[in-house]
Amino acid sequence: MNFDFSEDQKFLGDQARKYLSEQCTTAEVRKVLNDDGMACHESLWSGIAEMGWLGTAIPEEYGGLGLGMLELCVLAEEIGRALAPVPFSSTVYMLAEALKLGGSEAQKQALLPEIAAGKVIGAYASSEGPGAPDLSALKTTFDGNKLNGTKIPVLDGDIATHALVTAAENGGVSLVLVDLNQAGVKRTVVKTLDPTRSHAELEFTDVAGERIGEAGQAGPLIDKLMDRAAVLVAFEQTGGADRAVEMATDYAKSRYAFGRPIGGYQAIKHKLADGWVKNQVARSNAYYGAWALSTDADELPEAAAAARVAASEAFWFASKENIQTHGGMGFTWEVDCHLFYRRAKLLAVQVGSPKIWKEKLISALENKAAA
Amino acid sequence: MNFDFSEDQKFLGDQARKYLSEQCTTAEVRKVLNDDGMACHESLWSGIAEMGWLGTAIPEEYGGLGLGMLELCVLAEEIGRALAPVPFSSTVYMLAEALKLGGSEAQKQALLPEIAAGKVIGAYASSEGPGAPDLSALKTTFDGNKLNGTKIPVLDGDIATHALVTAAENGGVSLVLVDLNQAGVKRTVVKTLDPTRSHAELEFTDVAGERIGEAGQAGPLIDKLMDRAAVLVAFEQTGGADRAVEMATDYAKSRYAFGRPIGGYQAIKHKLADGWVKNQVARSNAYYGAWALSTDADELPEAAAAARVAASEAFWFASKENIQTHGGMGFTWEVDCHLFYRRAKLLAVQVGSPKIWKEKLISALENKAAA
Amino acid sequence: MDFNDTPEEAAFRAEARAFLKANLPEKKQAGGRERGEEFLKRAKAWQKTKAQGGFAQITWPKAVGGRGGTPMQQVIWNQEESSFAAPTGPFQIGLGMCIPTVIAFGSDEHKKRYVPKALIGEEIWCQLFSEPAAGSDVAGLKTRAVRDGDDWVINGQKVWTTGAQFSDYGILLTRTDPSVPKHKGLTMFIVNMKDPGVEVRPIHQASGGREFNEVYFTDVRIPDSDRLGEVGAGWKVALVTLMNERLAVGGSPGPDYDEIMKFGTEMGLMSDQAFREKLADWYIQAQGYKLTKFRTQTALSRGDTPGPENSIGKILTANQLQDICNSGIELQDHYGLINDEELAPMKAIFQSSFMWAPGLRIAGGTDEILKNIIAERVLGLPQDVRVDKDIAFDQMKSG
Amino acid sequence: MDFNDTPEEAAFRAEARAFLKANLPEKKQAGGRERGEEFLKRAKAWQKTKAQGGFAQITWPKAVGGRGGTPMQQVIWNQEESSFAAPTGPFQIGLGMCIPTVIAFGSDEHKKRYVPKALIGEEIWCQLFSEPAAGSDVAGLKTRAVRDGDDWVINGQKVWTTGAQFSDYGILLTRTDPSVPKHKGLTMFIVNMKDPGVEVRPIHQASGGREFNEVYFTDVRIPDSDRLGEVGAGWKVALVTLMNERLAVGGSPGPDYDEIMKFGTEMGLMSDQAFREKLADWYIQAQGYKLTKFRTQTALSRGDTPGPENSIGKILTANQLQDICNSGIELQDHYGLINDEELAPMKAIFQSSFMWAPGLRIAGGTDEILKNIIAERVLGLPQDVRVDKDIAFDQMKSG
Repeated sequence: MNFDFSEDQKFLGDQARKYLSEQCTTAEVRKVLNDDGMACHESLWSGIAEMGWLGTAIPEEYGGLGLGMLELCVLAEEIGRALAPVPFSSTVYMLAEALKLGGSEAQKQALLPEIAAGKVIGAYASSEGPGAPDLSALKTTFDGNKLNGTKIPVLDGDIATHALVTAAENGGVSLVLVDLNQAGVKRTVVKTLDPTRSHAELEFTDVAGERIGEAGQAGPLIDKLMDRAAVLVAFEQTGGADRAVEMATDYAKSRYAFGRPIGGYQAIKHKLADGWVKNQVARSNAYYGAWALSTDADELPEAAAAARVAASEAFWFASKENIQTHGGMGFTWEVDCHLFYRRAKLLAVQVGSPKIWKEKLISALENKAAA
Repeated sequence: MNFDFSEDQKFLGDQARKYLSEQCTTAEVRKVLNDDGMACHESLWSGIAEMGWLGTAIPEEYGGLGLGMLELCVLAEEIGRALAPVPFSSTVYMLAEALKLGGSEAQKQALLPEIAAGKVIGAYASSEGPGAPDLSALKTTFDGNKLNGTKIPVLDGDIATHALVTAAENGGVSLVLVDLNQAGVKRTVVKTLDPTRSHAELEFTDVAGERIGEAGQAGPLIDKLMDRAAVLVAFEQTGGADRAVEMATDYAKSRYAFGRPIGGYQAIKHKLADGWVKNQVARSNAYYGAWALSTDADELPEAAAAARVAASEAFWFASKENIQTHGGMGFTWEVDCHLFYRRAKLLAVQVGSPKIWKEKLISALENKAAA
Repeated sequence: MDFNDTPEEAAFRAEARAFLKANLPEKKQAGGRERGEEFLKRAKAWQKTKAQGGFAQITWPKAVGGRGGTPMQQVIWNQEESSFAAPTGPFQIGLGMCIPTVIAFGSDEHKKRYVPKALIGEEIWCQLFSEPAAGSDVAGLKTRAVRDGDDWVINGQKVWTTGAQFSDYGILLTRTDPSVPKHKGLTMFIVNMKDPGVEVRPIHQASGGREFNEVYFTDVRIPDSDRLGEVGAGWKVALVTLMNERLAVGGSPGPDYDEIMKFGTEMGLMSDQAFREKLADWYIQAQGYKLTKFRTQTALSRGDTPGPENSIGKILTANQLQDICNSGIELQDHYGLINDEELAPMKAIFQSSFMWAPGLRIAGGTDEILKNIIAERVLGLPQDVRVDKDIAFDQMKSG
Repeated sequence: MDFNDTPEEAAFRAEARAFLKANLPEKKQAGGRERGEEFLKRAKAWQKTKAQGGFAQITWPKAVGGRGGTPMQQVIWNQEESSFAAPTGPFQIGLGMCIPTVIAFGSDEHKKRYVPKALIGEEIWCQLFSEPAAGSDVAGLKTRAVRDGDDWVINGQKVWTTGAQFSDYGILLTRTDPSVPKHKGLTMFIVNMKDPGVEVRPIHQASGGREFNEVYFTDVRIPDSDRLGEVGAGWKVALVTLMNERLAVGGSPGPDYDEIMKFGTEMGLMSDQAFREKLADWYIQAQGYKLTKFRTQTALSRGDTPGPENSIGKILTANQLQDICNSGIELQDHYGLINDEELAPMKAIFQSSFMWAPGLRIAGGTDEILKNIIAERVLGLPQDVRVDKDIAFDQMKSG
């Protein structure tokens, strides 16, 4: 048994952390936060493309590095830790992985090399309003050629070149690949709790698209895509949660009250210990998800769901108690606490809320018990 | 507005506390705990009868004191605080109140004076196995004359003279009053988590009984009886919870570790503060329940449910953290912590678990919103 | 135990309601926080009307302009006033905290000069205690006051000052002697907020808003006659202010169980047992808060003084607010991230309060400080070890 | 990242399994805790077989009777042994905690005399540290050892001693000098549990059982040659024992998510969304514990030494056990109170563990102490203020 990443994978993570700690300081993240016209950090995005991260898990024949999903997990953790304001998840976890899972040879050849080169930005467009989208009753429709409907919110929808759109077709659901640079696509930027990652409403009027997978039968493909994305997002959350606990810990060591560092009071000590414990639970579940993801194990559904829920809980706790530990300072715009609080919420809902994933987890366990 | 008990009611409570602190020390409670042959504390029971508490809320024309439900709430708190090992709730909250709510004049005349005099002990027999009994599908049956079936567990079932038994009749539920001193009644003592209050299995074979209320239509009567009992039990729980927090607080002041009282460490301080806060939430909700009970207000269902759930949560937290605060000492038989831990669990399930009451609460709020 | 007014209370309530009806429009809907010049003007006008009608500061003695009424009358007034669109915000700190301190420690001249104008809303007050390095540990403040002839010269910085931007006066806690232990070297002053050297800057909060302020003092001169209490007795004076603050904290300016129940009903969540059980928990907490306040009011009406028990309010409400907002957002799934009144359900009430909630857990005493207060002052548990107890302020470690 | 054995590990596993199969019956069902003479005899026999087969204490050097194997081999052995009905309980404390301390601090004579007999199960050891007034604060112990010629005379009382009733020897932490600060006046001894003056009394626990003991020492004489480590260096010796204890804590001797899921399925609760969501939380915690152990084992297999991180195990499992038992009972409603294996669902597993769980939150370090360990030793936060730091033990307040 070896329940850890390899030395090479850890080295990749260390390099990524070093790179991001220089190129993606919170000052850089704040540029996107403060500038409504800035939907993502373009030079960071270019840098990430140059580092080859976008093609990490894309096979070499499609222009990628041909590494595995474990390497992608390692990078996801660093992306999350750095609060990187780039469309990495939309492009890599969603678009590239969907193509790898269900794309035709032509689709792969057309897009995967472009993704690896940083020329294509993806978006996953499923939500149509408050509540988890019901894939069996979507209002957006596809008729084999034309897509019609409205998706809101779409993460990175205002800067993506291509979107994966869930749509009703033949009484089922199809996953439709759409080039967003065409007439009939209307994009409207949407204001969210985390302005460091842009969101848009996308309206489609008779827009051309092509399916990934079969007409009206994309359900299992979407489930698998979401399971895989859940693990990767869990690594982003784990990275963010770790850093929030570290940030709170550092502050608690240096901030004095009543003549002592506040980190010497048990109320703060135990709060931070609780955060650390939650982060370990998240990390261990994420590792299991990574194993299931990388080996395409039958356990992926429950492993992904557990990773997702544990990581959402950990980042939520860490980010809110980081503010609390900072006291009044933590509630100012200038101190970075709120960046984590905002991102924690984004990541908790971006591929479905923890509530949805708890249900998926129990369903998976029931299926297993029945098998 | 006057959201408190009156001076007279408080005086009654003070007198009861004084009496019980002398007559119902934990040494007395332990007599029942340690002696399997002792189902309740008989001399305490006689004393309570002599004090007139059993007839507190029984009208004078039936031999009671003719006081109100608020006075009974005050006494319930003291009974709970003292962990009194007597069939007070079964006799007073269940049997006497059922007779008051739905008994015929003959039934009231026959039993209420006997209850007030301490000559009759009641029991409420509804559970038939694991899980909340489904009143629409009881296995115990009544045909207008004869009762058949098995109830388990029945609190005070081994010492009661009379039981209220829920039974199926005409496709509905009836509430049947049974004299337990007759052939066809088999009692078997059942071992439970709280040996200071005895439980039995009751088997009925062609046993004579008479209804309280209409045949097959006792549902609303039972609901109301339970709502009223829930408030009274909530007062018992609040009393127990308060004493558990006090006990932990006292210990934390006197127990030293690392040269200081353990109550000086924030982990303990904040735990006890949390307990105190939960107890206030429980007390305030219990008071509201008392008001609704005493005025027979429309708000009784939600007030009773909220009181019940809050008090169950408070006593659970207080009793388990009382052990924790005592450390190893708290886990010994000789220290009283476990008496509270046991009683907390009994009271949490005796008139239906908190889960059932949460559902009742929300249903009541929905009904109110729909009205 | 009843929720009805006594005949006297009912008479007072009728009188209050009639007065309110005659002078204020009824509240249409719970709106956002109002701000701006126009609002301030309305607020001042209403305070004047209220004072002239004898309804400002009902429990204060008549001698200082109050009504000499009972605490229950104040409660009744507050209940009635809250159902009208009454612009009261700008006066809460001044009349609730500052002026009671002036009354307790000020000279006759102070009382004559400041109390009436505050009462009729002509002058607004703010409280200047917190500093960047002195939050929970208020007495660790560094703003210096140095004696210079008949004046004191003030230099330093205060923070989280509500209403500083429109205040005329403030009560200012300063350090006059750094060579003694921290609580012993403090002195309280009345400061004119319009004096040269006083600069108010809004704080950009994590929530994006700018409701609070920093206040900088640069060589501000305060005459010794505007001192409150003895030199070095500032902490004793501040405790009176803070005790009055405790009465003010609590209450949840955001969605509670009824809002999320309404939302859940709209979203078709009422068939979800998990949602129902959470709803039950929230209801019980909300009732716990509301009903505990009724118990406190009952005690006040009997003449009890408000004690440290009142810390319970904010502990109960701030965490619940954060939890409800978080759930309200997550139940909307990805859509819940949208923070736009036009798009998000219920005018984005969950999203906007989500960004406020962390501040509420800190303002007016953090969760941790409030639990300490309950543990020490209600339960009688030992104080935390105070390593700075007998150490001169300027010898103290401060990170 | 994989869950497969390396070829070497697979070979060792096969060897272990073959040995176990040849020597032990397979486990039928998780039973209660076995006790009594008969069990002890079987346990001793199995330990002997195991030692002779080279499987006792796999990571110990061959020189002291171990196998000189890897930590991963020990993990594999434990996994395999746990699927057989192996009676290992009585040796865990001796071989896991006491003998490693003897090896680290004992003389050559000690090692020759005690280690082999412990290893082959002939002699059982217990650990005598905790006292009624010294629980979390172990170093606050009062049991006195007074020098008398070549002997030390022991008087005092220990508590919560597992296995004292059937132990042959114990390691005993005593106070030899009360005039110095508490950590500095301690000395460790080997004590013969059969010596006159040693009296073992079972503790009647809150759960009703009597598994732990008090041990009274009345004028017990221990030769100075049975001292472990220097006089006054007992705390240093004890830390080695306690570090080994940390490896042993954790693990939940009671129902976990799978038992309550099975129960919920039988009870028809799987359609209840509230139950489903709680189940998800329990599963995630249980996985968190199990998988974190895998991570630790992976680190151990690389030669890392176990650190304070291991405190996480008991924090995760003890509270979850209490929560699951409570839920398991409440889901049975009133019937859940029945604590009778014949009547209650799943042989009353929820009820019996309900009474155990509070003890698990205390034994081997309370929740509070473990969180302090994580905060101080993992996160590097400051220690609690130690008011007793430089105070002579006999001058210390102790309530």
